[in-house]
Amino acid sequence: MLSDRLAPVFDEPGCATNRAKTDAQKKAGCKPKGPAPGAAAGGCAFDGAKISLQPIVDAAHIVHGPIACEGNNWDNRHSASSGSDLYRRGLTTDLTELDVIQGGEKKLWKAIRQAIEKFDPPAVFVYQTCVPALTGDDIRAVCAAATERHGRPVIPVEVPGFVGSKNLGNRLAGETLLEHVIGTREPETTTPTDIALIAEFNIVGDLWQVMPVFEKAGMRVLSPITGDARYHQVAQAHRARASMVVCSQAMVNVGRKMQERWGIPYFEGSFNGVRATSEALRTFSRLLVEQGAAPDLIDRTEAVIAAEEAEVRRRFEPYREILAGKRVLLYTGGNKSWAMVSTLQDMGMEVIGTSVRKATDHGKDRARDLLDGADQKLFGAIPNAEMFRMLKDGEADIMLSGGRSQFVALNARRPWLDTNQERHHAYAGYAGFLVLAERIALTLTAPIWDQVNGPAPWDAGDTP
Amino acid sequence: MLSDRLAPVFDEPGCATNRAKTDAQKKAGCKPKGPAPGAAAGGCAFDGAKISLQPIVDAAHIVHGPIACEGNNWDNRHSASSGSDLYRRGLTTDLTELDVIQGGEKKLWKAIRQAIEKFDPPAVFVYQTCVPALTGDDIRAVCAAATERHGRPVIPVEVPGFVGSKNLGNRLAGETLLEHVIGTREPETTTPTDIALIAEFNIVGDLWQVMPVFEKAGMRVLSPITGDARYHQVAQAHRARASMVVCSQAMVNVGRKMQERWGIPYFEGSFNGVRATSEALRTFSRLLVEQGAAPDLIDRTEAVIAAEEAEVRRRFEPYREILAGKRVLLYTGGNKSWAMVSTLQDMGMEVIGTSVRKATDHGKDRARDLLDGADQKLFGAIPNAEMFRMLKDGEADIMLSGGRSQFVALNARRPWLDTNQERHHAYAGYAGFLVLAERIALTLTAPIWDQVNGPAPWDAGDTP
Amino acid sequence: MTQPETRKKALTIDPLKVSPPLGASLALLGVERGMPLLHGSQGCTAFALVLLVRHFREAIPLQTTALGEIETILGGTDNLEAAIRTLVTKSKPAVLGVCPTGLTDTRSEDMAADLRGIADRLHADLGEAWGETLLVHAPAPDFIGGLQEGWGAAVRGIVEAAARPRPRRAGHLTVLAGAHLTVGDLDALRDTIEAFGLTCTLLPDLSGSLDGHVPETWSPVSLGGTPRAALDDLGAASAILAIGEHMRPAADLLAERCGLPVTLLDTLTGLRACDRLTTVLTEVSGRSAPTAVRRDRSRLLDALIDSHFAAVGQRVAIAAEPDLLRGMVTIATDLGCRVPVAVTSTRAPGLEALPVDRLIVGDLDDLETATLEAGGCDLVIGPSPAIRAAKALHAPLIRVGFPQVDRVGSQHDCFTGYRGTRQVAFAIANAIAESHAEHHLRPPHPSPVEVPHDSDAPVAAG
Amino acid sequence: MTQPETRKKALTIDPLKVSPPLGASLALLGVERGMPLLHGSQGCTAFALVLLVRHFREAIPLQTTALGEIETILGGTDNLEAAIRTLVTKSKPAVLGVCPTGLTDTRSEDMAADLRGIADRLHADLGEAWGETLLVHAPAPDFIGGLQEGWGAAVRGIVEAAARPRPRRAGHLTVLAGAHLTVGDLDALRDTIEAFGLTCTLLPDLSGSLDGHVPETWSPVSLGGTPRAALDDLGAASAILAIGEHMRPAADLLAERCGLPVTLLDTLTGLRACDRLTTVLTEVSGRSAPTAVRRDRSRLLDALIDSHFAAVGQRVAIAAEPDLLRGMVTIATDLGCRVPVAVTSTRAPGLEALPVDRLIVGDLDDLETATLEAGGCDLVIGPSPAIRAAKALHAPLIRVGFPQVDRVGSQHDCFTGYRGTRQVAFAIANAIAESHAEHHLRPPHPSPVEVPHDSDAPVAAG
Repeated sequence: MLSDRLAPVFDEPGCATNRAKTDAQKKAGCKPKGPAPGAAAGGCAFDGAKISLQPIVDAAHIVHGPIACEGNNWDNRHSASSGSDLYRRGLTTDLTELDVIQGGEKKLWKAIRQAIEKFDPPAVFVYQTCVPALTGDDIRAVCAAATERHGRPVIPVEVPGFVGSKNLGNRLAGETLLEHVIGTREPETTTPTDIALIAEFNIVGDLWQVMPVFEKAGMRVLSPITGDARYHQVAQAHRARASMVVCSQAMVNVGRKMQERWGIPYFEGSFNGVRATSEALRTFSRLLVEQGAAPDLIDRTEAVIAAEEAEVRRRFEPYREILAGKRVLLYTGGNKSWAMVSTLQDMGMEVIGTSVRKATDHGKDRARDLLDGADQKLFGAIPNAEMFRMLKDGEADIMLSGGRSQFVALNARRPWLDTNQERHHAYAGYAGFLVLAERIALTLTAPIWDQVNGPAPWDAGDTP
Repeated sequence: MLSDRLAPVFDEPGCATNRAKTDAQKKAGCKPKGPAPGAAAGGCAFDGAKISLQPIVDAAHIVHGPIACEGNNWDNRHSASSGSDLYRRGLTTDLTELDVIQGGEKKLWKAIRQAIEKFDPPAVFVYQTCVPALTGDDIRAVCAAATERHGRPVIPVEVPGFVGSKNLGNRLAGETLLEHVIGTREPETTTPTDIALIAEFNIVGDLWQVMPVFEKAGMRVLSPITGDARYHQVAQAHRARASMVVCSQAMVNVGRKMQERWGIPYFEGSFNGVRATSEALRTFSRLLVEQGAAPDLIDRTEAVIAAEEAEVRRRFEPYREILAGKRVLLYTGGNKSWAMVSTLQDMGMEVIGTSVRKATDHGKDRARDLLDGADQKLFGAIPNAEMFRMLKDGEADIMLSGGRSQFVALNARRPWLDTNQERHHAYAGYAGFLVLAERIALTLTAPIWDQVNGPAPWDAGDTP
Repeated sequence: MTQPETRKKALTIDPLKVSPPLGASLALLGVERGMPLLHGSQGCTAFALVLLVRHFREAIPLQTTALGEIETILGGTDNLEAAIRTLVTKSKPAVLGVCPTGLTDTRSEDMAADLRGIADRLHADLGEAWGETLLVHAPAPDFIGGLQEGWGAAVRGIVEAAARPRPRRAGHLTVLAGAHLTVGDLDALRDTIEAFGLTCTLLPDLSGSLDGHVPETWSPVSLGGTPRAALDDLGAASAILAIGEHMRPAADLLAERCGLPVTLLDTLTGLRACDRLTTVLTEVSGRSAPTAVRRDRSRLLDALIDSHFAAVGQRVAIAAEPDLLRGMVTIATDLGCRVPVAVTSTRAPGLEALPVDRLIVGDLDDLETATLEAGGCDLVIGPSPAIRAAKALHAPLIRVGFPQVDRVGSQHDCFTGYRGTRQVAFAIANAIAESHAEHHLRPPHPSPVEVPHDSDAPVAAG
Repeated sequence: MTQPETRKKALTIDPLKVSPPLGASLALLGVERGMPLLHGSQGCTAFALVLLVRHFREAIPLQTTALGEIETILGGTDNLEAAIRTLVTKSKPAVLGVCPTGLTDTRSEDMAADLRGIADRLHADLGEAWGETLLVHAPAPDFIGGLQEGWGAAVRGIVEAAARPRPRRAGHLTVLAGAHLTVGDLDALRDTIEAFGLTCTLLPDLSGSLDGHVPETWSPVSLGGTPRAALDDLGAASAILAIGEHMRPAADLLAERCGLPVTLLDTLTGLRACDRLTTVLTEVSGRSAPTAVRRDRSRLLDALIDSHFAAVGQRVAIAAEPDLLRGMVTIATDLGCRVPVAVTSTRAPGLEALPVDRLIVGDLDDLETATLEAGGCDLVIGPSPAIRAAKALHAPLIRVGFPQVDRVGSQHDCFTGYRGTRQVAFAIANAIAESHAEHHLRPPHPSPVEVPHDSDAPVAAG
């Protein structure tokens, strides 16, 4: 029964939401209270799991369900690949009424075979969705048999949307990796500076902006989980010497359990901005040295940090004046809630508020500190109408958020920049800081804002 | 004085128009009577010369004149190149009022230098146009000096538009080649089957459709004049063993003078259609053997002809039924006037008339023979209104002509196919026969003709 | 006659289809102050929402009943009622459309009965506060068809909920507009109708709601679209004009309810289809076609002639939902192109009459592989994701249909009517010509090595 | 302020310019039953004719005085008279426009005097047979400027020949339309003017003559265009609206002749330009802007927002004649693009105000080389021959201006007015996005070698 496997996930001790609870609350698990019908937004557990696993670029990702689950959804993420683009194909069993009546296991079995014949992937992920979960398709059994038959991992990801939120799906994906993938393969070689990056999904190439810096410092990303990953890289993650959980709520269970099982120390960090990036590098170097890496790693890392920060300062100059004092409304989630605040402040901008809806307690604290303890600048969910008013009234010069809230800003005719997964530019690390500064500067100074906010001829007053 | 150099050209003995004249007429030269102001069509001498020489793909072609001569005109020909595309660049001195007042020689001198510095061409052709001819720029002197200075041929082409027709320009281009180019370079190697093709301009790749056939028969095109030619290939034309003048009026002087000077036999022929192509191959093989090539060339050529003709017959089958009995109005010039007639008849089509405006006497005779002596099917210039009427009345199923008359057919809502230089398909040789058949079939059967000729809803009668 | 094939394969690769409830939602967004409510888990709404946003680049009001595990197992009626209550009281939509999803369909809930019960209870409970909200049931199962089927079901649902017998209204048309019509198409259709001195109600009318205009206020429901009042008067017309085979169920129901004659035009692309529209409008209006329409027809004739040169004999592979496919096949073949492969989303009536070599009910991988099998093509016509097939086939892509996520302004494309047909004819000819221009004036095989210009070359003696 | 540079070079490489007499001819083709006559050698006409045909794909009436060597030396007046006589008697044009060429300019013939003499003689000689032909002198020397200068000269010539004081006519505009307006632009402009309840005379009006319609008969002169009768009534308007700086001479002359106020709008591309037009039309009509215009403006705002995402910070190199350049630079920079290089055909008033890094009076080779020097660009905007520069710069090309010889239907492009500005904004954003899509989701440098999947790989012990 699915719920049996869900309970431990809800009980995640690494979860900040959970840690803050009374025992009674804990008993109920850290499952947030159900979303309100008619007033909800956000994806489902399947959505979260797919986001987390799909960046494994050489695997086949088969969605077992009706057309809605993949037809409305395939190739809509901006995870980037340096090789295979199999992960971008939309693979689904596209269940029909007949499949529902007769059961979809046989169709799934054939679909797996077809995917393997056509693409010869190193592994197949099979996503269970609501309808076949309801009708009782046993995808665990199908996947086990297919693994046997095809001589490669065929991995069930049991995430029907109805079991919960996108965030839950992230964690279920993590559980899936822990159960089926991580530790199933040994690396060809290991080094004392091998690391794993958890929940860094290489959105439009974020990962590629930090990779060169790790290389300069002498660290090797043994296992990206899962951005631009090959399946075998995830499978060998257990040989990393330290790991970082990049998006704090997503897949924190992976970091914690890798520590439990293989003694790999982990920390929560971010590549958002210069300060966070330097901090992440420092923490890694410290942990690696603690794990036995040569102690000069720390000095090498500091040297890299110093050089990179100096370079950023130099190249930031052209943007300084444009950005200075500009007011930002930040509406994002996870540890971007605080990391972006520090980033924007480093750019000389004023953050008038940040949403901490999806942030951990730790994250909220950091955001509060950055905003001089001004609790009124920490928002939960802002209703669209209120957000529209804030922007229309000019309380902010620009909003940074995800695609869903963009039209609030745009309809209020205020500059907006995508900082979530649909953006077209990578903002990670030192290089990304400069890209972000450039994009903000370009957006703020685009002449269209004057134009769209100017009066229409019929509003100018001097015409009939 | 320019006219001094023009007289011999007007007196071309190879010119059919001329041969038919009385002595008195001959005295006036073969210059056609001047075009009628307000009722003329066609290009000027500069136009004709440029058409003839521009296909030399690796040369720089500089037009010395005001913007009209090149700005309205560059890269408007469909001569194809297998290499350099320098010939497609629009190079001009773009004379201003000041240049006209001060004289343009110095500007031309600089322009030549710039062209050589930028493109490093093996040769430069400089075209004299009306305005600098009128103001007296001495391009001969400039070119001679530039040849000296730059160590490569800089060749004056004295063809101000006012000296006459496009056809005259073709011949002046031929004279230029005879005076400055042909015979100035020896080939690396020669063979007894080296040939020259004169006035074949490789329109959309015509040449490439016949080259493989020559190769199969064991003949080598030593010198294409000038389609897809490199300058050095034209310069070594005097070592050809036989030549063919492909477009009978254009550059017949080149064939004749090459015969005079170097004893190279020539003939007038065509690659339009199967019969003409086979005839050209036969003539070449006969001439080459007469010039000393191994006698088995004739048998080899016959074998190639037999094989190619059989292949054409086989591949023509799909079009036979579509084309059978369709009536064509042919409005073209040169030896296409007759060669196309035979081609279309070979396709099973009925030629209801052909324009012999620009044909030689010989060509007119051939056309008359092909049309069973029906003189009424040999047209001169047809006024547009009359042509429109013929087509509108359905006297022809399709018109084949050049771009200028296309709108007569199209406005009459009749199928039309471009058979002149602006076409997008090559119709030469055996391969071209099949391409032409395909294009005619596709054009005739395009559903739009039914549509554009159908009644509008308001003409259907049953609506108000 | 080409019978549609369904490829025997368990694995769909790169679906052409989107889900019918997405189509139903979109239709509901074409009604003023409309609000679609997807009855399913949150993801059903989230995926549809994201895709609609990526295509239209507009705010998309779309809600969910947010079914969890318990409701999924025990039944979701309570969630449905709660959602409707919340929306009616908070957002006050003029039309609230309930779209079941695969999840609720699978449980075989008797949604229609549930909805009646909910409406009764809420009416009683809320009284005046219920307002003018029209509750619409838009049953479009996830399992049958795609966007156009869902759209058709939603429009039928609106007719079911709103249409009542009304006195005929001369000179007015009720137009049931299919999912294959863009905002640009709808603008053009309305202009044409008005050029004949007629007025019309478009249902749905995305040209007022998802046309990309910048509103002055924030709205939780759709802005623009078919006015609420017009829904009560769907029967107050002189005739019904339905565009697209998939509008037939809605048109038939409306005709039955209101006793109006129906004209159904399956496409508005291509000269003949435009002529049919002209004939219908001439008949309904009793007026001869106005000068502007005649001029546009004459310009189209010229465009067909100009375009056929590049198009005749070229091979065009097309992927689109059935009614859009019909229009695209029509114009491509009118221009003399051949369609070696057409891929569509479902078996729909009349498809077998399309002049294509192969018609496959399948996915975008079928488009690619079947066209490769058939020897390739010169042009692909399809939605944005067909770019992969186009690249594999080394052919340009003309984007039509849904979704178009990699460009802006697609909703303003107009490929119907005399003008729109002209535009698509030009687009086809230009795409083919531009693609072939790469090879124009270049040899058919690798070029011979250039002989370099060298000044030491032997020069003739004399 | 960017001062236009003229590159010091004797050799023009790939001209952007065409000849002014070609422009003059084209303007004359925008008059009903117009007939341009180029006074020069046959080639002058042949080249212009071929290029016009390749661009418009329509029959182009264009004649020549066919000067030979003797006439060139001794003077071509006899040929001119013979040509006019032939044309007036045979083709009976409503407007016969005489365009001198470089050849006749160089001889400094006093064309104006010659023409007066010829007209007098022929009038006397032909009497009634002269008919209604209006003889126009369109002096546009080959040596100064390009198409738009010739066009402007021809329109001024028409005004000179035809305009007389007339009673004002309320609610009517005389619109002097610049050479940068396409058929699509003219259609849109007329629609907008009429939306305000005004009527207008467009001079010239290519939208009636070179719009691509299929005529029922063959005509030796232009079909459609500004009606002959309207030329007599150019002054019977409430105001003159001139579009394009190059229409100023014609507008000033017309204003002087007829005492009408002139509004000159140098471009109709870009929100501000469209707003100016709206303001003018509001003033002239005394009416507030109609709903459709307001809607189009709102849609444009949305389009600007949607398009700026892909456009901000991108680099656009532009080659166009001055007034077209102005519009293209305006919309590109409005969207946040940078224009590292703009190339134009002549020094025209006001160009120094354009927000570009470099403005070169030059050719398409300047476009390519100067843009390369400046570090390349993301998009090229220019006429068809700019494709070479675009390819060299690895950038897409948006085709505008003249000539566009490699596509059909270019005359129906509309890049002016609220709608047209929307279209060009979308075109810019989409061209850039499509070009960048090649690299989207791909690493910035060569990809690491794929580790192949092999079943023999070491597997973890536990």
